[in-house]
Amino acid sequence: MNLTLFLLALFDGISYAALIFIVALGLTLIFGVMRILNVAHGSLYAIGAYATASLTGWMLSLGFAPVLAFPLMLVSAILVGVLLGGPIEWLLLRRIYHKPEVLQLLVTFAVFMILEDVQRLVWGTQPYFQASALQALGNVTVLGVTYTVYQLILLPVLALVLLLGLRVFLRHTIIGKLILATTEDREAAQSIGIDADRVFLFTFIVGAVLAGLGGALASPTTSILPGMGADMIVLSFAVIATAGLGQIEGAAVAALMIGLGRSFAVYLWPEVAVLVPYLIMVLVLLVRPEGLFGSPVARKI
Amino acid sequence: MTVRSPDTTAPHPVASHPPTSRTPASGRVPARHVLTALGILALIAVPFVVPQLQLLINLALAKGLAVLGVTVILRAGQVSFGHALFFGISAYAGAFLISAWPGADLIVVLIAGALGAAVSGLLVGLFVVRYRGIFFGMLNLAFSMIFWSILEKFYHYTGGADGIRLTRPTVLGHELGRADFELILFYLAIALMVGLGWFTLRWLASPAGQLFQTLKTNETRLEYLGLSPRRVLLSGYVLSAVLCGVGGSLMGMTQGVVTPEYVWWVRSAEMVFIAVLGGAGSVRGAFVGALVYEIVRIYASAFAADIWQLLLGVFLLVIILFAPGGIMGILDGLTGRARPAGKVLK
Amino acid sequence: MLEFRNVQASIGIIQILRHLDFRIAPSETLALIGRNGAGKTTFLRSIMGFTRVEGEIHFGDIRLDRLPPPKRPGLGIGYSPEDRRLFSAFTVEENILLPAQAARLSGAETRKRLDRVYDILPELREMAGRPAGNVSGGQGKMVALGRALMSGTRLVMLDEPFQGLAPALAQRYAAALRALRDADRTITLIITESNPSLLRGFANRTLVIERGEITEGSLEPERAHA
Amino acid sequence: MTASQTAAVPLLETRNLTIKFGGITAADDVSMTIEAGRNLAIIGPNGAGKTTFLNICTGWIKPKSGQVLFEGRDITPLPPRKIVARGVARAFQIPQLFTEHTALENLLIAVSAREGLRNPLRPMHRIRQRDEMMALLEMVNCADVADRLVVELSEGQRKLIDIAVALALKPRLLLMDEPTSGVASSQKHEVMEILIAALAKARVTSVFVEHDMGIVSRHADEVAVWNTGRVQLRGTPAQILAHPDVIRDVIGEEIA
Amino acid sequence: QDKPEALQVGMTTFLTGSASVFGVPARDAMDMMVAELNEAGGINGVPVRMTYIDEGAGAEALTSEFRRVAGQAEVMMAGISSGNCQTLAPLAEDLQVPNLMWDCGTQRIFEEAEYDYVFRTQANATAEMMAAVVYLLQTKPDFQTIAVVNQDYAWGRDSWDIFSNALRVMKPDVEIVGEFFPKFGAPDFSAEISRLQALQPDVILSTSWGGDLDTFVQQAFQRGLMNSSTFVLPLAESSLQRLGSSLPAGHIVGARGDHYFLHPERRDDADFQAFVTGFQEKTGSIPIYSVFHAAQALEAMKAAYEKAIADNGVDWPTEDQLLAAFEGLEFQAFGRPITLREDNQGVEAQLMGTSVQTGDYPFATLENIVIYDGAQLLPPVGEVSLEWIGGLDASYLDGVQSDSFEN
Ligand SMILES: Nc1ncnc2c1ncn2[C@@H]1O[C@H](COP(=O)(O)OP(=O)(O)OP(=O)(O)O)[C@@H](O)[C@H]1O
Ligand SMILES: Nc1ncnc2c1ncn2[C@@H]1O[C@H](COP(=O)(O)OP(=O)(O)OP(=O)(O)O)[C@@H](O)[C@H]1O
Ligand SMILES: [Mg+2]
Ligand SMILES: [Mg+2]
Repeated sequence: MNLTLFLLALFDGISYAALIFIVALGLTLIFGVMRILNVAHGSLYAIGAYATASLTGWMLSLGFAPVLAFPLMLVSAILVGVLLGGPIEWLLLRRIYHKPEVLQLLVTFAVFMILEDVQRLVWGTQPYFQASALQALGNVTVLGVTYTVYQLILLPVLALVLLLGLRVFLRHTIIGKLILATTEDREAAQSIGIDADRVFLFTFIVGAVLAGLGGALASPTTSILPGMGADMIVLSFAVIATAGLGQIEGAAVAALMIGLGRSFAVYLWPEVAVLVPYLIMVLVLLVRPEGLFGSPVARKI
Repeated sequence: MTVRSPDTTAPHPVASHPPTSRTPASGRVPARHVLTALGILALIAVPFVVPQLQLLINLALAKGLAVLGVTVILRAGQVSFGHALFFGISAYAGAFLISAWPGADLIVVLIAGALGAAVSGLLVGLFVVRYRGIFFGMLNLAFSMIFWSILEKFYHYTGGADGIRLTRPTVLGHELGRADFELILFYLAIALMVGLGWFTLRWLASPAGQLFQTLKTNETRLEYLGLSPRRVLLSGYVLSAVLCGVGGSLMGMTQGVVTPEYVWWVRSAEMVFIAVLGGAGSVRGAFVGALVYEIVRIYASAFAADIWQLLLGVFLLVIILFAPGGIMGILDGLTGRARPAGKVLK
Repeated sequence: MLEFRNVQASIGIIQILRHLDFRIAPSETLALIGRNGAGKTTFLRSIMGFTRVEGEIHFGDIRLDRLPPPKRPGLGIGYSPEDRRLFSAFTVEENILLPAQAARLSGAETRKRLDRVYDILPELREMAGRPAGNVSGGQGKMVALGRALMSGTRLVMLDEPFQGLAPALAQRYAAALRALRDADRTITLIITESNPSLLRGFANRTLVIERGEITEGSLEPERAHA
Repeated sequence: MTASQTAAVPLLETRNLTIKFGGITAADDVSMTIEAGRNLAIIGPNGAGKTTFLNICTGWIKPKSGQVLFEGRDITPLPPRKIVARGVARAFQIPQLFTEHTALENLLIAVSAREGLRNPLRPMHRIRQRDEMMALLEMVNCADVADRLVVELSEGQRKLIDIAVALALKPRLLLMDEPTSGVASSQKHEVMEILIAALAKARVTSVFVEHDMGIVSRHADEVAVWNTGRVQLRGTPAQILAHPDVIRDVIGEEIA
Repeated sequence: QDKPEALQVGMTTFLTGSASVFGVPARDAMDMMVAELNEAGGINGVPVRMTYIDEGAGAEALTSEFRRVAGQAEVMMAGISSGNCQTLAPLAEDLQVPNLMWDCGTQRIFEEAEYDYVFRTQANATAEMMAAVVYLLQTKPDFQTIAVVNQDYAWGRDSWDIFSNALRVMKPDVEIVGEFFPKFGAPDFSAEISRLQALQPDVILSTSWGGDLDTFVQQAFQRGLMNSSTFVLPLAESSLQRLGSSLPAGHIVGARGDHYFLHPERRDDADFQAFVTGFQEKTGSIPIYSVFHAAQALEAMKAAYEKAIADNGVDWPTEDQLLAAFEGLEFQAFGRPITLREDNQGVEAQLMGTSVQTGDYPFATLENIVIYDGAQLLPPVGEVSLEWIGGLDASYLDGVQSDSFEN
């Protein structure tokens, strides 16, 4: 593999990693704070994509400029977070926080099943494709290979912004601290005056917005069709487990490893490209049982 | 320094569903035993009374065995998203055996499958018992997905997504037609359900099984009782793999074909789903859950094909929110064997 | 200040508190004593809202039992749980500051309260920067106590605060709490303790709890037993 | 093993144990011997390293340097379970119990672990040792809650059951971390009385960390004082509890 | 035999999952056609009643549902997925219920076993790939290098096996420069596309379908890959409308049969036009090959019943009479007529074309259409596809009968 190919693989890996990172970010946030592995995250991702494609298509049909697709992505993400994420937490999850974790997980699994069918009822089975946002930004040619600006530059930059933003928010703002405290011990948090219900609702909505945003950002690069959420959810699970629980930086590194691993596999050994996320996960956990950035738990005896 | 396993950090461990079978040794036969016996009798009568349900129930029982495997793991407070792995390994072991040796005996196929599951359970287990919680679940998922990819990739050997056909095995040397063979499989499934279910119940109540269940609440103490939590988990893990494996073998022979779909993660999730539906941690619940699930699913997909998933999801939500003890919880409530409410906490 | 009107609490079908009917005046210091499992912790948890109760709990003119649990510390209630419940992701000082941050206190007020905590519990100052997850059992008790003092401006509830503390330290803290009460006559203290000797000359009222029922008592119950 | 040999080799010996956590020295050159058949109390200010000492002796934490010998054999590198298997049991400062099992089941599980009961078809509830375990519960005043789930018990009850679990292992050396803290004062003397008597009868050596000087003076044969990771003093209860440093740092003027 | 009240037919099709892009239109078409048929009096006065079974509901649900429905139905139609056909074909044989494999492609079924009750009313993977190879070699004989990007499951692998083996014997000098099997449902082909841009193959083959194909083509188009390489997309007929302007002119498109909403031989026929318009009105989309396959299955069934009735002079045939009628049956839906060979395999013509953006439609249509006669694209009865292909050589190309159309 020469330097050119190496760089090409690097670019591909980064842009792919950026997208899975954004999706995994919401998942790891929810998991980190609420200890719930939200299987419905995949559906929220898919619905974010569908909503963006529909809204953009509608906007274009009204004759607006394609760049307006970008604000619409944000709008879709927020709609997903508020209209779906909010009620899921508020009506369902809130009732089972005191129950075993596996029940919480299954509630999200049930929501996943429901939303899969809802998507099909609303958007049908035909794939959607709405790439005007991506076309609006044009292409760049690097080393004789053409890339879309959207994938090569916009996605990685956005991922970085989200990473830093969320990090600063959680570590350096008071709300962030209160969220972290609630994460560790819901009842103790309440006993010092933290409204854990609000924290959870807020977190879940933010996580859902991130899922929707992931879908919105993915929408111009992919066909949107039934089942797209299921694939994404498994991938993001792999990312957050590799990363270590609730680890935001870890998720970034894990997403990069998986993204790069995949793109290098395409160059070097295409047969294993599919296996890459799982192999990376097994290898990482073999060496670091708490995940890349996970830390051993505090003493208790 | 030694590190504590992540799962035991929940600040207030909360009791969930039946931790032990704390049946008081009273003289009269508990309603639960009577109901179980009636249920088994009803199943035995199925081929004569409602033959059209025979296949469905046969498949459900096969799946119920796999769910039983997942249930065992749940008792240790762990959730596996990859137990379909053993389901598939065993089914494929049977398929390879039959294609290498056409006309192999049913019992041989079953034993080969269980052995395959046991060996792979031991190997995978040696690795995954180091982890708890989501890591445990995800690593199981990873192994099942790796196996899934292998099945899809090496399609010259595995038939890829189309899978492998299992020609009908002989039964004690006899070649049978479909109807006879299916009847035998059906009763075999019932026998296995009764036998393995009984064994699992006894195992769970025995010291070994009780030790296994302590993993859910306190591994530190387990270590300070002089035992290795990993080894304790491994014992139950292998048992659960074998149970899944027997289910997989049965399923393969009943369907006549094995496909990579057998190990797909959604199938693993479905097993967990059924385990909770039946009553998380309940041995009988595994089978009751599987029967109810299959029936609901068949009828939902037959009469509301567009929204069967939606219906199933709603069904699950209703169970979790309103009957968290699962179907067994409801049944126990009806037969007055409700747990003291003190055990449902805070 | 704090008034219980026919309060009952049960967990599941087991009744744990029965017919609690009494008032605590401001500035009172109440000692709650009783055998293991008598219901002391449950009593405090019911004030915090972690145990569901029937009946009425009044705090000043507020119906406490109707208030969601996280709103209660905002009324000036501080609670130090028996099992510490520290936030291990934070340092000792951050743990102590969290109640102030949750209540969105001003910087000056936070500073003032923090100083008060350090005055009462000077050992905490040395541990301020250490991760709260690693402190020893007794140190953890101190942090929990400090954290309770942060939000407890009107009612401080301490569940076995001296458990696991070296006696020398326990005495010092008892004295400091006594001084705090003497300095601020609006504050109410409720302390559960299985070692009543520490509370002598401190509590001006003692309640004995037995199988969930409360009777007025004196601080020498175990003499009768011995 | 002859009597003279038993006397020659201390049951537990530590040599120059050292460990630091970040900047905190939790064990600083700790060398201790514990003779068989005695009850040693460990006292000291909070954070002095008492629990850490027990953690090292049972293999939970590995010292940075130094050795732990049990019956003359080096057990430093062993994990807790191997040490336990050699006859050391521990009760914890924060009770370590199987919270979704009943109190009695906790003991039955412990005894199953000790006896290595492996028959998968014999229910635990029917094992021979059931009565023996009920007696243990009786001893720690918890017979009335034998059939309650541990998660439903109060902190004090858990402490007592934790001790009973350690006893169920029939150890030769019993380490207890603040056995009476959280136990109501009306009960603790009684419980300790019975406990110490039972230990003596079964010839169990015990080491217990304690903050209650009443208990120490009554039940310890010897007292060791910990301070900032070091063994500051060692002697009989009478000597130690009267020592001015101890009064200042540990006991407090008021009680003394 | 007495006429039944209704002719019960069970059909398995994907109603959920990603393959529902084929399954749902096929069901919609079937409903439409059956309604028309029943309005016109059904089959000899007997109306047809359809029951659909979701192939996406998983193997257990599928087999038990199949059995339940087969218990009441006269004829079954299963299915779309090759894996499901592998399961259901032997089951139908055991249950002794006539089963029409209406859409699945695997060539293995009839090559590995003999069936009395199972018929395939369309071609199989071998015929489809052979047509693509032949068209490629005829329209672009000089290419030197090829790469493949197929979905990573049996269809993607099997089709590449057939294609590459055929290429090897007919044009041995071609170099295979890249073989990519991204996972089924992959959302992003950026890495593959970068790699392809670096490799610059003359031809890129992809037998993907549905969203995978759409994504791949869209991304390749956006990044200019379609300017430098010729794409061979044997299933792209089903994606034409969705791809819109992203499928530029000059790429090879196939249709798994002679299925095309502007079929050059059929587009002027009234029935064809009525069907296409009707379907478009009902669903808003042009009919795709799975729709045509459904039509073929229905026509085959109808033809068999009518033949059996006529041959035996009865009101309604017995099962044996019906099975006999299927032997060598000839029928026609909205393509060329199809015949069933003695191994029950359908012989179906194959249509290939080159994409062109004419402006008549907001998406690519086909030009340089060639329709290949089906018989020569299949191995002779009793032969296994890959072995048969191994024995071919370049002269095979000249023997394949075809008709060319400009558009
Ligand atoms: N979650 C629970 N479920 C059921 N019963 C409980 C629960 N928590 C406490 N109890 C019971 O309530 C009673 C009172 O418990 P509580 O913790 O209030 O006692 P306490 O007086 O604080 O005891 P201690 O001095 O040991 O801390 C006990 O008998 C206990 O078993
Ligand atoms: N795992 C650890 N990580 C970091 N620091 C630790 C750890 N364990 C103990 N320490 C520190 O070492 C010191 C000794 O702790 P230890 O628990 O042994 O004290 P102790 O004497 O038992 O105190 P107490 O009487 O309060 O229980 C404390 O300052 C504690 O914070
Ligand atoms: Mg208490
Ligand atoms: Mg300690």
